[in-house]
Amino acid sequence: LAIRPLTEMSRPGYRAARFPTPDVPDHAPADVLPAGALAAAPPELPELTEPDVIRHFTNLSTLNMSVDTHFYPLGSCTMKYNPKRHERLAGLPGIGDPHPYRDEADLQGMLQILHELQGMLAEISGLPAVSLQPAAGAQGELTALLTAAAYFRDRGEGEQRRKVIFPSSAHGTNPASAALAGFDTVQLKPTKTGLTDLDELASKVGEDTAVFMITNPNTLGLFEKDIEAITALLHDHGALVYIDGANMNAILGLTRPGDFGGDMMHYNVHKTFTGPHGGGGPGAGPIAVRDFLGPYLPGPVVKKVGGTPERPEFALHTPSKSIGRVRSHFGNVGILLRGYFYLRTLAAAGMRDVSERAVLNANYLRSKLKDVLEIPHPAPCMHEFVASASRSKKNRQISAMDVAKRLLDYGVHAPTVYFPLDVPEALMIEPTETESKATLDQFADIVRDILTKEDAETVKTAPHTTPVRRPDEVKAARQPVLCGVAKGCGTVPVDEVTVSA
Amino acid sequence: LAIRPLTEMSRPGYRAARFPTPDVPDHAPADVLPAGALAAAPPELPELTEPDVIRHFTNLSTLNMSVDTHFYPLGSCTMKYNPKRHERLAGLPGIGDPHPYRDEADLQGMLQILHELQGMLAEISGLPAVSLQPAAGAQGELTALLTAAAYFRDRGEGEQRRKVIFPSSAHGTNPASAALAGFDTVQLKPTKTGLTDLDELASKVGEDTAVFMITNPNTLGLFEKDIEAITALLHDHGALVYIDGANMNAILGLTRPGDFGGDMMHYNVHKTFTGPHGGGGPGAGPIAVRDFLGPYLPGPVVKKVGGTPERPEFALHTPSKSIGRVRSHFGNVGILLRGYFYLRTLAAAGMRDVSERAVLNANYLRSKLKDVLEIPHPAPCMHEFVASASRSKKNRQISAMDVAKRLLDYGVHAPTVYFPLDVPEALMIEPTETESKATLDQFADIVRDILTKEDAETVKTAPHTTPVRRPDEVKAARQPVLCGVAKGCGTVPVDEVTVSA
Amino acid sequence: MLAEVGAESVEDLLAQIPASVRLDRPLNLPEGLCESELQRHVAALAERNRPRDAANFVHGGGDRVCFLGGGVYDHFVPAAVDEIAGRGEFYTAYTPYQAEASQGSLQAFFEFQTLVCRLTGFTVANASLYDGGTAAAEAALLAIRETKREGRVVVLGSVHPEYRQTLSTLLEYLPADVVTVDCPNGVTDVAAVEAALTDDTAALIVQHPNFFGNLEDAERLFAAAKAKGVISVQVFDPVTLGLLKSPAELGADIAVGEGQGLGIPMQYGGPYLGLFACREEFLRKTPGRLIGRTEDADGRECYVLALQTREQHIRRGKATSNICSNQGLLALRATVHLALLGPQGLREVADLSVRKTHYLADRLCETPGVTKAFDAPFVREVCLRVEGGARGLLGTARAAGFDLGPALSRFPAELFPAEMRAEELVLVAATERRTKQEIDLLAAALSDDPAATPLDRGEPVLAVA
Amino acid sequence: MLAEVGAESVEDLLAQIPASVRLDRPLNLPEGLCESELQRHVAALAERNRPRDAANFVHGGGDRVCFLGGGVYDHFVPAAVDEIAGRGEFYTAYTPYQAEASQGSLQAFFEFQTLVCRLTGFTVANASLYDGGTAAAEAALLAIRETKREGRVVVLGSVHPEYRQTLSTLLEYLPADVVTVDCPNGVTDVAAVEAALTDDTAALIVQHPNFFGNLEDAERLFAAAKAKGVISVQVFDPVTLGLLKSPAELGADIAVGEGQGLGIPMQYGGPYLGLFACREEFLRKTPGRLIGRTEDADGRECYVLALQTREQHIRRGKATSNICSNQGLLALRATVHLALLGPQGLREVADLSVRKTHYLADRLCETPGVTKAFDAPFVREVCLRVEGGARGLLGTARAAGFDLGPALSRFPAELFPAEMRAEELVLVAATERRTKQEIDLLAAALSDDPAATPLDRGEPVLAVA
Repeated sequence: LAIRPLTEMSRPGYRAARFPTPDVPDHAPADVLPAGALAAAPPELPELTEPDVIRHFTNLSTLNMSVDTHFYPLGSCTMKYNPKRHERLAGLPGIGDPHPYRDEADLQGMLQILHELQGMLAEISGLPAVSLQPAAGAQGELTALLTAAAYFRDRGEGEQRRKVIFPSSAHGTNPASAALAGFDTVQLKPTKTGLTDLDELASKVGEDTAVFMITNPNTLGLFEKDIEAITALLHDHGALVYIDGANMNAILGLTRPGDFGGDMMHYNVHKTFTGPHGGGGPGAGPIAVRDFLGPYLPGPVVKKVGGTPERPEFALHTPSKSIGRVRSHFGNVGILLRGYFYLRTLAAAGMRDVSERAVLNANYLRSKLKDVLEIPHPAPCMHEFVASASRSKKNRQISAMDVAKRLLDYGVHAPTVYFPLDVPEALMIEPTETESKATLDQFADIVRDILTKEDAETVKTAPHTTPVRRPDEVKAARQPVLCGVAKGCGTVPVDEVTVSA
Repeated sequence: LAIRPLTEMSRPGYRAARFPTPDVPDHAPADVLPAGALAAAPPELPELTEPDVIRHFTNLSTLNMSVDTHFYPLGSCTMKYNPKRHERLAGLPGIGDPHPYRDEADLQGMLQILHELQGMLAEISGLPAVSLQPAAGAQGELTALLTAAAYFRDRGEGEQRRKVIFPSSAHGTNPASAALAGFDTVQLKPTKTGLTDLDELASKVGEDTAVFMITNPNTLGLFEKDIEAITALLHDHGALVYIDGANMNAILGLTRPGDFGGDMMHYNVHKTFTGPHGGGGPGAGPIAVRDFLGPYLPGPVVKKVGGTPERPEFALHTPSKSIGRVRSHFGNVGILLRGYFYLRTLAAAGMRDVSERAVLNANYLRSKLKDVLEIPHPAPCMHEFVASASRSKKNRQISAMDVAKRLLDYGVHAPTVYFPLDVPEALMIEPTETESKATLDQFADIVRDILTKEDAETVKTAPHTTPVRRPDEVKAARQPVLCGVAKGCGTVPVDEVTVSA
Repeated sequence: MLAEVGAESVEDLLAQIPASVRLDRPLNLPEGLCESELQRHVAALAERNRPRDAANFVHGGGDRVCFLGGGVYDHFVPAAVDEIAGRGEFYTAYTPYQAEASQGSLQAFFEFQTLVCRLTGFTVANASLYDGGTAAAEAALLAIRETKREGRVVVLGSVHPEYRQTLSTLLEYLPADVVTVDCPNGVTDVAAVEAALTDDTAALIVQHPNFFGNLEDAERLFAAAKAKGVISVQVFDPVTLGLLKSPAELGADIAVGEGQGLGIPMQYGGPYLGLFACREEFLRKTPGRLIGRTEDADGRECYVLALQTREQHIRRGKATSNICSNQGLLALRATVHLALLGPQGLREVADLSVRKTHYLADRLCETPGVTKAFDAPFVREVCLRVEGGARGLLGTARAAGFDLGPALSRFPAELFPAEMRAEELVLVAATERRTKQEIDLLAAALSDDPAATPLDRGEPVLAVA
Repeated sequence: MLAEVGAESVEDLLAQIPASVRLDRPLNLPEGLCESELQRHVAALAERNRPRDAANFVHGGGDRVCFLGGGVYDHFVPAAVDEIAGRGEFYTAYTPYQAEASQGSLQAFFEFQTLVCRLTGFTVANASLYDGGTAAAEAALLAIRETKREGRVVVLGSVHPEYRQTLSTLLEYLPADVVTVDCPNGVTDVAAVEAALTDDTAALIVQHPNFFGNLEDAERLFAAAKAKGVISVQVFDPVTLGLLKSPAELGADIAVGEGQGLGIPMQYGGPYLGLFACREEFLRKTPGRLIGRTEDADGRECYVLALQTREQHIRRGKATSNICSNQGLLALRATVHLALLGPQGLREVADLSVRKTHYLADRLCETPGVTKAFDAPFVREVCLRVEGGARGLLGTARAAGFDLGPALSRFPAELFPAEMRAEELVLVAATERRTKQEIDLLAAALSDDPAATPLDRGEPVLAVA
């Protein structure tokens, strides 16, 4: 049942929010502002009561699948459980409400949290210089690449090092960020093993290489076993290695980017450290880099400036050769806070548990599914794996997308499909560490049923129980409609206006 | 899809909440308590992770209809919208967290709120003495009847006045409360008009009458036009009149129980003043009584004891001839607070708006339905009306219950059915003032379709889209199962224990 | 809309209210406030409930520290409890009369009953009553119905005084007398109870651990009741059941309790949660809502309001209780809370509360004039005697930001025997939330030791490198 | 589980990580805290962010009073916004790739786009960008793509300094130069802008009302841009659109803004909400997510992620932006907020903010040495000059519990022309939440008037009879 658009529910005269009557001597806008600047009428927003608004959005919410309601094994996205304590703490007075321009001296609690977080992220990555500023992983990538660009320019290699290299299985953000940072992009060829081919890489790396971007474990869920050789190769050519931290949740406390040769990395706080995904953000994409890159980081960062061990004092600080800001204000503090809460809860042992359990869950599910789906790369995997529906596509015309859609009917969110591009009919499955064996077993049974027991037609026309079925994306692209129609301007008799407290 | 019981999800070793390690010198329970008092093991509660618990209850919640998601015209229950600001404010530090035994001097803000609320309830009822203690409407009734009993005993009429009279349309709580207060109960006969028959009442009233309990507007949604004569009759016989305030939402600012002869009344704060119903409570049932009954009220009440007009001082006070406590602590403060917030938002004009709009909405819906359902009593009604499905029952075997069940398929909660008992195949409909005309129109159309267009079999076997359909209540009564089975005591390998932050 | 109903104005519709009783003026209520004004107003009043500005108050802006007990405790409430109870589908639904539209509430309440059964050891629990006090009264009424003995209900003097007051009020106009067996020594004398149990006694009401925090000899008391055909009612504290034998194991027939400690905010006294569980044979006489598991028309397992014929809306004057709205949302909170804690968590909360209360007792007894009132094992609350009266001690603590109590002087004096010198007695409790540091600071504040370090809560208590 | 995977231990599975890079020690992180410990720890740190104990701080325990501006404002957020944004179905869902499982988010974001279009007067809006600053940079990049002019982007000196910094950083390694037209007088000289607009200029970026709170001559500026084939970008403040002409009406081609004022808590700088709307013709070059309305296989109206071929996950190096996670939950908040306010509510917030800021300006200018920095109409924020530097004034106010700013000295000095004497300038703003009483008390605190009555927030501000 479609829920009527807000704008169609609008009735002139209805309203929810009310505001105080002015208590100051008259400075009416019409008196203090030039007439030419003023609009004839306020914007045509819908007119609604609070009950209208609450019922509308509450019902809308139930059309979503979400981690709180469904298993959500969306590969690469790390849909782990988001502890409720984080939401409560992030809203505390003094935590949720400080204006960004308050005096630093009055925000020592906040700065302490952010400083501690910088330290923890440095320790986990093995990369000592941290900037919390980037708003999301993609911005972290871009920020790191700009940092690299500034570094090379500073060394006089700015004109020379034009290339950023990445594997074919890279996230789309990698080449997009490289392009935005002004680099030329070079993509490696797919490999059978799913791992980076050292020889091919060597053939592409040169004195014109600025950065090699690599996700490790990679997007196929495999640890790049040659990572030391890879990073050594880049370093030998004076280039830098960027670690895409999207899969950091697999290696927490087990190995560190800084230890396997990474020079820069970003974290996805909303994945690895369980900031909720919010239906598509906000995220937070702090970056950690080697000491020699620290001076180029965007500011501000938090620095300890004195005080006592029991009561340290902190201040904001802009690194000496900073690339400048990549956004306004400090960063996506609300998400950084959730990461802090998570780290303070789980601590060192918990970090390791998270990764070990994520790896175990993924391997368990991989094993349970290996005879119903093709899995092109050898076991074990790390925290996720990529399966392929090629066989089913060939034999029964059931595609990865069909499987994905059919899963929805069982109350399970679909895996990521058709990514990475290297694997045909890819189904990328990441169970995360917060799911129980019971859920994994149930999921495996469902996939098995879909692929081995169900009528092909049922699967190919799925989903059947969702609010809508296979929206027409072509139409959405050909005749794009991106905003609702203007509201009806009929008048409503005053006796229809609802009383709303 | 049924959601597995919590207890069946339990897996030994799982847990969600963790607590600090002891930081005080050892006083282990085994050392300080006698062995004979200690259990061999803690209770067999389920063992779960936080994600298990959240997903379980979040999914359960979506099996409910509720005001936030559906139109809920449940007659007599006043399912109006509950403003969200109330939830926020009731939880503020200093409001949501005070221990009841904190010193009164340190809780002057709380006492001011409760004192103001007492005053507002006195003004709205026209009855000056208020006790906020009763936990719900039914307890308010009982408290008022005990107050009356104490009053009569004090006058030496305790042995003589044994009877409590009420109309046949009374809520079941009226006779139940009267019995609990030690009175004999006398029920009047149903009338054609739906109103109290003065002659019949006169025939029942005598010097043995203690209290006449009447709901006004009554449970048929009609204002008792003879209310003055009724109350005069009772007063002439030395008896008291109790107004069941369940329907106060119809007369706020229009007329007052104290003005039409009531001596005592209760409020349902969770109905009239929009405390949320909570799936069946908590409520709050404060009572208001005439001055001469004030000394008998249960304590504590809040009294102004000094201070300045800008900063008054308050204290708890037990009335001089108090019947004593009817519960522990002050009352259901959380719900009283919501009533206070509501009253402070709407104020005098808003109160009147609420009732006028409730009456208009009910009459509008009544009019829209009058040709598809029988409505035994003449228009206009007050805030609700009782329709009957007798005709449909007779002609098409579609009962009131069938209509109620079928409405669920349309995403509308059912009206109250088979109450009041006086009306056969009763459907008691209360739209409330917070619903818009669009919703009322939609509801009327649905009822019309059900009764005039739909196949009788479809209606009689409804609902068809709800999670379950017509549970077997006979079985539930004959073979009652009121608690889940003991959990399975299997052991789970340690490698199945989920990591949960 | 008026046209549809054939009225010119809403006034036409209101003509059914006789003019003579119409209110001819606006209600005299305070001005209306918009949401932001209301928030400011309430926040200002809330601040008056958090006094932090006394000269010697040392907590630097933090909250007051709660050592209060008396049946209500400052236990930690996990955020997950608020999250679930804050879902509109739960808190804006009504009593689940329409089972098909209420399986969420129904299953949650069924699970609540299940967990209450697990706690108490019984197989019947209802879906909640108002609070511990009314639950005790309902138990007495059940006992009267069940035994058909209308002579007396015996209640121990060690039962919460407000529960005893509630019981007296609610039974005042019914035939049975409420007879109290005093408890001057903090633990009830079993022989005195045996003497009070007459042949027409319907119920014996025992709180264990009792109001003073002490263990009663519950098994012997219940055995004594059984020997006289009297129904045993235990007032229990659910948190202590993480350690103690269950009511059923002790031999009680009915268990009632205050569920506030199970994830419910203190909110100045309510809404709380009346717990009620009993032996299977009383099932059809139990008060309140019962949720039953059954099957639907298609054979699916589901839940309904069961045995409604006991209830007031069906049985009216002959109902097992007049209760209609119960404490549904609080029952939900308790269910979520217990599901989060599990057996181990409940045990830990009880264990920590025992340890901290004992340490608190030790430290407070260092204060001159302060002693333990009774020489008996106490669990998670302790009764102290302050020579010459407790007022001064409480005042000193309060000024320093620590709330202690309740002092027994807050209850009517007649509820305690004179020989107890109740005006000198005060209860204190420390839950798992209290720290050694807080207890030490309280002790220092009471000791007049100028060297006592103030606890500055502006200081991170758990500073890290 | 290990048996299923054929491993003896998890270590077996981790063997794929070369031993040489394995971490051979535990991470050096602080001790783990349970929920109640964590809450205590964070609450203690939170208190350090609410200093209320300065000797002359008069608010008796209440919160600090915010007169801060600079693009982030202390607007009231209705509880209904928190209620909706706090629903797990919204905040624990991912980007709505699977339309069938995400109609809730998709429709909400479509409604967000609709409301942004209504505000700005355009017909294309995206589903959010990170914040106002990055939105301005994305607009510049779009303009470069659209015009294929790689020479320069002209930005006014009256644009938020942090937005200008962001723009410079993000364009640093791309061909186009960022050229700033200084604004020493608080309102930009149109002729100077005309002179800066070269034939290879891709975009002109104007903030209106500008960073100093003043109105620019936006229509003339946009006309000048149009005359040179330059794309006009207006940085707007959504709250002021309750009163002011929309970007489209003023002639802008792209409107970008910071949506924080629409129901989003200040949270020390983020997450906020980048708003982006533009003329229809730029549709296929827009950055970020776009939600489109379409039909499903059964003809039902529904919503999908539209035009994904612009995006990085499809188009990779040639995408219109690298953005992946956007600010979905904040877009939801803004949608709910605007739905609650409606046209009248938005107008009232703007109107009250104008009135209070003007009164604030009047009262602050009574302080010796304080004057309005510019002689220009200002809207909801005002730039003051404090002779000799603003530090002392801000310090006095802070100690009294009032936060003012930002002082321009907090930004790099090179962002303002020397002739402005930026070190003497400070911005202040009063939203609808501020009261006359608060403003008067601030004025009194700055006046050194000993008769000034302290505002005791423990006192109910709205006492009733």
